[in-house]
Amino acid sequence: MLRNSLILLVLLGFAAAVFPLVHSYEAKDTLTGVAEHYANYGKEEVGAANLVSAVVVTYRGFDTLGEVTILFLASAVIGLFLKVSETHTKDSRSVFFKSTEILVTASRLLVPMIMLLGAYIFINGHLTPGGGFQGGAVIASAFALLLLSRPQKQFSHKLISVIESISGITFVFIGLLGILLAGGFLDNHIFAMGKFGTLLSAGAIPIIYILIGLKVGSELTGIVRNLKESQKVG
Amino acid sequence: MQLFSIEYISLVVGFLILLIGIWGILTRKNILKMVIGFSLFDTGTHIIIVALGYVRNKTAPILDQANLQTNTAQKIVDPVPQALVLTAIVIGLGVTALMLVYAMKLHNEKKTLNIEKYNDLKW
Amino acid sequence: MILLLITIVLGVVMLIAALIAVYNKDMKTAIIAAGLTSLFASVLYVLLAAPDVALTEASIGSGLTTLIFFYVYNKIRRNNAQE
Amino acid sequence: MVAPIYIIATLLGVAFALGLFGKKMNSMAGLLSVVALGFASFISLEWLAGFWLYDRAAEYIYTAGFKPPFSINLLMGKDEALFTSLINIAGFFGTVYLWDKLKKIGSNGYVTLMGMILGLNVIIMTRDLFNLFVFLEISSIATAGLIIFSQNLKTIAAGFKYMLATGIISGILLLGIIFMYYFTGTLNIDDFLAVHSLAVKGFGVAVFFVLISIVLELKPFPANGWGLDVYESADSGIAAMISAGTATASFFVMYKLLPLGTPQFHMVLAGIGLATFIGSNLMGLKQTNPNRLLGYSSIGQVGLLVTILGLSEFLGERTTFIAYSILISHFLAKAGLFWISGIVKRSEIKEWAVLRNNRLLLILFGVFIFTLIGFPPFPSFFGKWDLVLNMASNNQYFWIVGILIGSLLEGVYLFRWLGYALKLDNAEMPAFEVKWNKVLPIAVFGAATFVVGYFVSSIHPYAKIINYIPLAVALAFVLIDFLPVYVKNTLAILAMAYYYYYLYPTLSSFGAVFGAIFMVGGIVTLIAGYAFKGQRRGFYPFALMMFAGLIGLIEAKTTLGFFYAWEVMTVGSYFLIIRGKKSMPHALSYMLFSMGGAYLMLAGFAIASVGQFNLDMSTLSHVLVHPTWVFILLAVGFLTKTASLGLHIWLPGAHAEAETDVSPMVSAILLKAGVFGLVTLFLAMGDQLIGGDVSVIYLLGWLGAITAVMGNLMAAFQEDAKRLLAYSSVGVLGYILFGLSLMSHLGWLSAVSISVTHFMFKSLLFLAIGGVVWRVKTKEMYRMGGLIKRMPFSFFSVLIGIIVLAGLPPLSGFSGKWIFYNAVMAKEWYLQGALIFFSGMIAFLYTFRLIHSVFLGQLKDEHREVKEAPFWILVPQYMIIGVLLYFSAIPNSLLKPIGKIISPYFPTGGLEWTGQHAVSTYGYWNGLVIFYIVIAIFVTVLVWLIINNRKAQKVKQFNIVFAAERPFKPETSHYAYNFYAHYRKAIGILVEPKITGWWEGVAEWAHAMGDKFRKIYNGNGQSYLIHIMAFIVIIYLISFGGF
Amino acid sequence: MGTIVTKILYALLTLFIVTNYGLILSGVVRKIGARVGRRHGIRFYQPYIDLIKNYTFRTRITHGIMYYIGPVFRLTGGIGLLLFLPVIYGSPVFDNFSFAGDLTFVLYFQFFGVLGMALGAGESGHPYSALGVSRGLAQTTAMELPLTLGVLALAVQYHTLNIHEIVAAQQGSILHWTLFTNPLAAIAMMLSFLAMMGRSPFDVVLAPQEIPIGPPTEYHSALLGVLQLNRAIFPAAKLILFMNLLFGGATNWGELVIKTFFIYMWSVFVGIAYPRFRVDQSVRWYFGIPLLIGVAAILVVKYF
Repeated sequence: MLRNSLILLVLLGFAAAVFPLVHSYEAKDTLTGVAEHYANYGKEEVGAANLVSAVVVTYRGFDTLGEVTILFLASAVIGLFLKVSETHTKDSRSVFFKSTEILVTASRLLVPMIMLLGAYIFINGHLTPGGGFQGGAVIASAFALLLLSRPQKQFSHKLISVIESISGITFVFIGLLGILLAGGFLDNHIFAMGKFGTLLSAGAIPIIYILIGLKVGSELTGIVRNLKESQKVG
Repeated sequence: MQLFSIEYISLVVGFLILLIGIWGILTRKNILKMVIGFSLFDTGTHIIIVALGYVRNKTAPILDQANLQTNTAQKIVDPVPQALVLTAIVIGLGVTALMLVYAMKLHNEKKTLNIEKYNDLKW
Repeated sequence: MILLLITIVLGVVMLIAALIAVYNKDMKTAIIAAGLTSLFASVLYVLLAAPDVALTEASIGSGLTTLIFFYVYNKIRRNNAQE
Repeated sequence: MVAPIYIIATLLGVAFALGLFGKKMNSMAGLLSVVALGFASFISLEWLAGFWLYDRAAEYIYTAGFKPPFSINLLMGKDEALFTSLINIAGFFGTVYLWDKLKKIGSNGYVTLMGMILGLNVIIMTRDLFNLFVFLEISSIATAGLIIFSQNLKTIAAGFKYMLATGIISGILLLGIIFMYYFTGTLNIDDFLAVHSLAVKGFGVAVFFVLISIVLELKPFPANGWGLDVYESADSGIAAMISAGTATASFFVMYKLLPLGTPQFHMVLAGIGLATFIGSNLMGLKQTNPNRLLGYSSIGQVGLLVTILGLSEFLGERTTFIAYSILISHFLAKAGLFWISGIVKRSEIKEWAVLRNNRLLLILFGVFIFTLIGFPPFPSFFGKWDLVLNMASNNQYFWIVGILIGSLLEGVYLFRWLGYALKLDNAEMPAFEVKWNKVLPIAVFGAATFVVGYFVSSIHPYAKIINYIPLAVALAFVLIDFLPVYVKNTLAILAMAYYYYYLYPTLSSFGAVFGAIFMVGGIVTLIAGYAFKGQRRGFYPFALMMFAGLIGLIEAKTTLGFFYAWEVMTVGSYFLIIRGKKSMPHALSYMLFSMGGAYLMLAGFAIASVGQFNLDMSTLSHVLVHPTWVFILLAVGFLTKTASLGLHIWLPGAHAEAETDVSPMVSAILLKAGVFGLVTLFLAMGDQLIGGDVSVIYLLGWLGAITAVMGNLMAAFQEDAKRLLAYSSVGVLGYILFGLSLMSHLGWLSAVSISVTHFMFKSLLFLAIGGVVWRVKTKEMYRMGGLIKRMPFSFFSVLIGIIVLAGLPPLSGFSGKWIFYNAVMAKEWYLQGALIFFSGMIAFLYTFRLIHSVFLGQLKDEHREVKEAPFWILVPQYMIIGVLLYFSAIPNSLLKPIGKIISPYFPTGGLEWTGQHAVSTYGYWNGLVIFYIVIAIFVTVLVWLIINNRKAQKVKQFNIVFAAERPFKPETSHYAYNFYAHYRKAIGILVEPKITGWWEGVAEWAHAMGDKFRKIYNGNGQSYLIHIMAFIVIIYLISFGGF
Repeated sequence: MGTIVTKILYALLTLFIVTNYGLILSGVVRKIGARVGRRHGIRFYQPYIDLIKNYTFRTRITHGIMYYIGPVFRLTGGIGLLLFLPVIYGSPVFDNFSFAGDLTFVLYFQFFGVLGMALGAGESGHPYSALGVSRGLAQTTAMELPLTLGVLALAVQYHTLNIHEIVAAQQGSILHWTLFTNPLAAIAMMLSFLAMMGRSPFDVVLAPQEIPIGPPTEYHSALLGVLQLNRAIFPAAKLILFMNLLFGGATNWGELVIKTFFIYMWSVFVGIAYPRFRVDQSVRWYFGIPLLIGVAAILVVKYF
């Protein structure tokens, strides 16, 4: 009990530390600084309708590169952690429960729909809200549903890692192209800027987002698959 | 400083969830509960980030309508925190997934989820 | 004004869900409560004019995180049962 | 110049490509990643060369084609180039080291490693705060991955704690970043530096959160349990990467963000750093697991670096020099030590004796230990020197004391570990198998310490003028260590002789006298080296290193040169002493006392340098601030070397346990280094007063007198012959100290002449007794006896030695006593004079005991066939005897030149010489006439006795009047054990080892404190998190609570 | 060259006189001791007879070189001490070789003989001789402290270490003797004189009952003869030294005989009155009163 009250004390101290931050906060009425520049010149400089995607992919493209590396590292470490067996062992019963009839038929209908939605999200990343990450996550959830409904179905680990690597390498390659052809690493002017608002606009952003979508999708599926088939490592 | 505005409430709620998350981490002995505490801590931070980016009665930073495309600085919310929070959420996922796998492996070793049992490395 | 009301309600519900997630003995309800908090958070983001973030939070924050939680929880339960 | 962005592009590209490699192509993947890391190191080294040699301008790299703050930019400046090359080199050699382990793990392992190096590189180069957060996260996830390369309970638990801790820290960092963005509207570090003092209190708190999370990343003292577990459990190769890589990178981040903090926060930072440095070194005392011990030491060193950052406004532009020299030494040494630990794979530091199976690794282990602690010729020596000097110039004495105590504590456990490795027996331990890919990185880093050491000394303003030739010659002897003894011995003697010939004209005043003792003495004692057979590996480099240090003392023009030579001498002598069989504990106490003394001297020189234009030795004569303190510090520093009472406990063991020809070197020559130091100090600073009237030199006089008496008293009660001689050295050194503190012509004449004579008779005695011990294989005097019949030459040299030591008239010992009597009369220090005479009397006790128990009395059965001491040990003895007799017959050949040297400093009260007849103000003395008369009487009486007693019949050993009985066993009738039992009954209480007891008490207390502190780390991951949160709250309250 | 030869002849003359005086003195004192004990006592010339007896022994043994040379050291020490002392004040004839060494030299030269004796005794291999030597050395160190303090006080008082000048300063009336001008120093030195003479309270070194005759246990015949010769000269030399330092030296042999006789009687009287001390008792005793007196002597001289 003493320990909890001590922790409470520490938490109150932390709250007191955070209080001036909260206290001196009031909502701004106009954008200032960097955001103002992005807002006013985003359209000309990057040409993406969805300003957040513009910031994510081009302005702070290096962050996204870092971001993708994090997921890649996370799945690598998880792969490292769980000694995943290549061969499909007979007794890998479903983690949850025997998949029921309803789940199988529903999944047969839903899975393609979800995948279509995911693809739409990351293809139109620069126009509508969403982007590579969200699209990838949706696709991963589609695969998760697939895994739930058909536990004995086996994914080839090879395929997932190949997609992952290829999309990663191409992403870096596009970044390098940025140096050779355009202003700097990860600059999106390497491809035609196209007409603002249309599908093929904003230079490299859609291509990058597609790559990110594929990569994130495969990584998350990889993680889920590793969890499902990981042997009980003594 | 209006107390009752959307962003201030969400900021306060964000901090409260953050504190609850930390409380969960520091007091619960069960490892899974700690990881849950962690995900709450992350969610709280994300709420704060987005709340900070909010500009009163402005629309989302998507320039789909024509009128938004001229002097957009006065019409949209701050896109930068949203970009940052996007990355933060995915980082949160990566870290949480890794922690859960750690938790699973720890459970394999000593068949218990109580953090106090894992004190072989001390002094 | 209506938005203000909704935010307050959302805030309160999220706090309750967070407390359940921390204090509830049964792990399953705790995980679900955590998922709920992030779900309500994504709704809050929509209110705060951040659609991208809402979509991410919904799919990753509540969706995948909860999924992984359940995977691991069940594996641990099965592992426990085997002993 | 390849653009730095390619570092990131190659690392990332290869990381992603590794996914394509299947299970079978592991070695291919390994090769690819090594090539990638090699290319990255090449780029950063190329930039480093560009900056430091051709000093190019720093270069900004823009991403996304937009100017900052609108996009993320990276900087490749002079510092970034250095740090990225350190990281990449660590990565490259780390991968080479972990080659086989990575091959077992497969492509995921390579990916994690590449991810880690990539993360660290970007952390160093990035100028964007959020980008810093992202890549910090990458490196922490990669580290979490690296930890579980070897999957067992410990690594997984450590990994989990690591994840929890870094999770919270990065969460708080994110919070801080986002609020900084909210207040300033930008994320670029350069913009923050420009605007950093915003009126709003909130901004200050946001900056605080960012800075505190970076500090937590550096594992500060109370909140670093999680760091230690990682170091202990992780595979040593990984721990090397973490300790060398992550610590360097996070230090650089701290250095980058330092200007954001308020000056008050800097002081708090310095406080945290010092607490970490002292705390973790204190806890290091109790560690037995090598990796955990290295973890403590690594956290301690990072703490020291944080302190330096905190004190940067005191250190001014020297901060970078100091920080980088200490950082690079830490980087090289810590990586090397972890790698060696990876090869040795022992969980107990006592089992490291197995290291002796591989000579190269043992040498490298020693090199890394000395690099870590900051001995010359390694880089951190200059770093620590500048640090203490600059702090003294801002009279920040509190920090100096803290830093020196911390480094002393670190010295304790590191030298104890080195002692275990060198001396504990490793008979039953199976040897470890060594693969080239593990040894290569260690060897490269070992060589790098020397190269960097030389480079750092070449850019240091005062280090340039130190004469490195003697040290270089000593190190050169390492190369020819495989030659047989007689070749190396001749070479060493020739080198010494040539250097003495080369140096002689330049030596002036006391340098000439002490130069003669050091070099001529060195040559004489080296001659005894011919008696040894085989190669005697490891002796000559360190012997010459000691002599190089001694020569350096004389040649030193600057205080830095003096201190450099002093430390070189300590290193050389440490390795000489530890060669003895049972010498490990004594060598350890010797090194600790020397380090303590050296640090006092360092503080003394630092305070002396305040307000001076240069570091010349002459600055000691006009010290501007606290001259008394400078005097006391330096004096005590020198006294640790002359083993005055209280600081003497290391001497008996060190001299007694050393090898036959090392004992005379260490006892007769090395102690004179302290005397030379005192001479320079007394001449430069003259007398100092404490509190206006108490003269320090008066106190030193009393100390000298008491040491003389106690030293001789303790010598009288020793059973071990060499220990007896060692204590007698303590006595004579006390006598010399008293002579010097008389501060009069005669006082100094007696002190300096006694130091010369002491060198002669002490090396004579040690060589003779060494020869006896060599034959008889025991040092216990009561086990010997009657050896005059078997070893007459040794007997004669010991006889001459004790006559000179006791100061009996015909021989030169008496000259010192006579001059001394006059000096005491002149100075009117009668009571101390009487004490010194009493010590002279006690000299008779132990000299007789020595010669009686060893040579006279009954010859033991097992020694009936023992041969005379080896020829080459007798040769130097009889050379010395020749010189002694010459000086006894013609005393003014020694005393007049010394008198001439002293007279410029003490003109009045000298001796008038007419031929060999010396007249002083009080008495007169004619050495030559006395010598002739005594010899004449002796001869006449001898002749008269021979005439009367010509048919004397030699009787056998047991033919003695023993109550009409015939003693059968020599043991019963050899009266030697506890020879002065009755004397001990009378004044034995004076000689109880109270001082040793006190020092052991101090050591015990320190260990108990260490033990109490380390109980904080109770192994519970949750409590570590509570420590972190509590740490944040406390530091917040200190920084903002207005304490 | 001539002066050297004459100096040596004069020295030999002094040596002859003092040796005979020493022998007769020890004989007479033993006779007085006996007569006090109401015994007839030995003939006063008994020491001559012992000397001749030892030299005419037929069986001669030696235990080794050092054993052989030990007595030579001993006698050299005795003779040397005597020859470096100015025996008769003022007469060029009898101040022997005192021009070579001053008071410090004399103090230190005492030990030359002691060391020689110790080495010789050690070589003999007899445990009792070694025991005797250890007792002797321990006791002398204790005795030496008050002596040194006394001599220091004396030297400071007269501002010289030259024995001639000390004696010169004490000429004139009895009141000029150091005994009266510096009583504390004199007492301290006289107390340590007891142990120097090795008479009763401090004679554990030679302790006839316990160990035959201490260090020289194994010696006999010519070697013992040399030691006996020294036992005559060495005490006489010390008597002369104390006479010069404390009792105003002697201008002629008659005065010398009387003064030395009474100094010697001082140690005899104390010897008879007190039982024998063990070594640690004597060491502890010397660190008590005599040491304090010595320190007092120093302080007195230093500050007044």
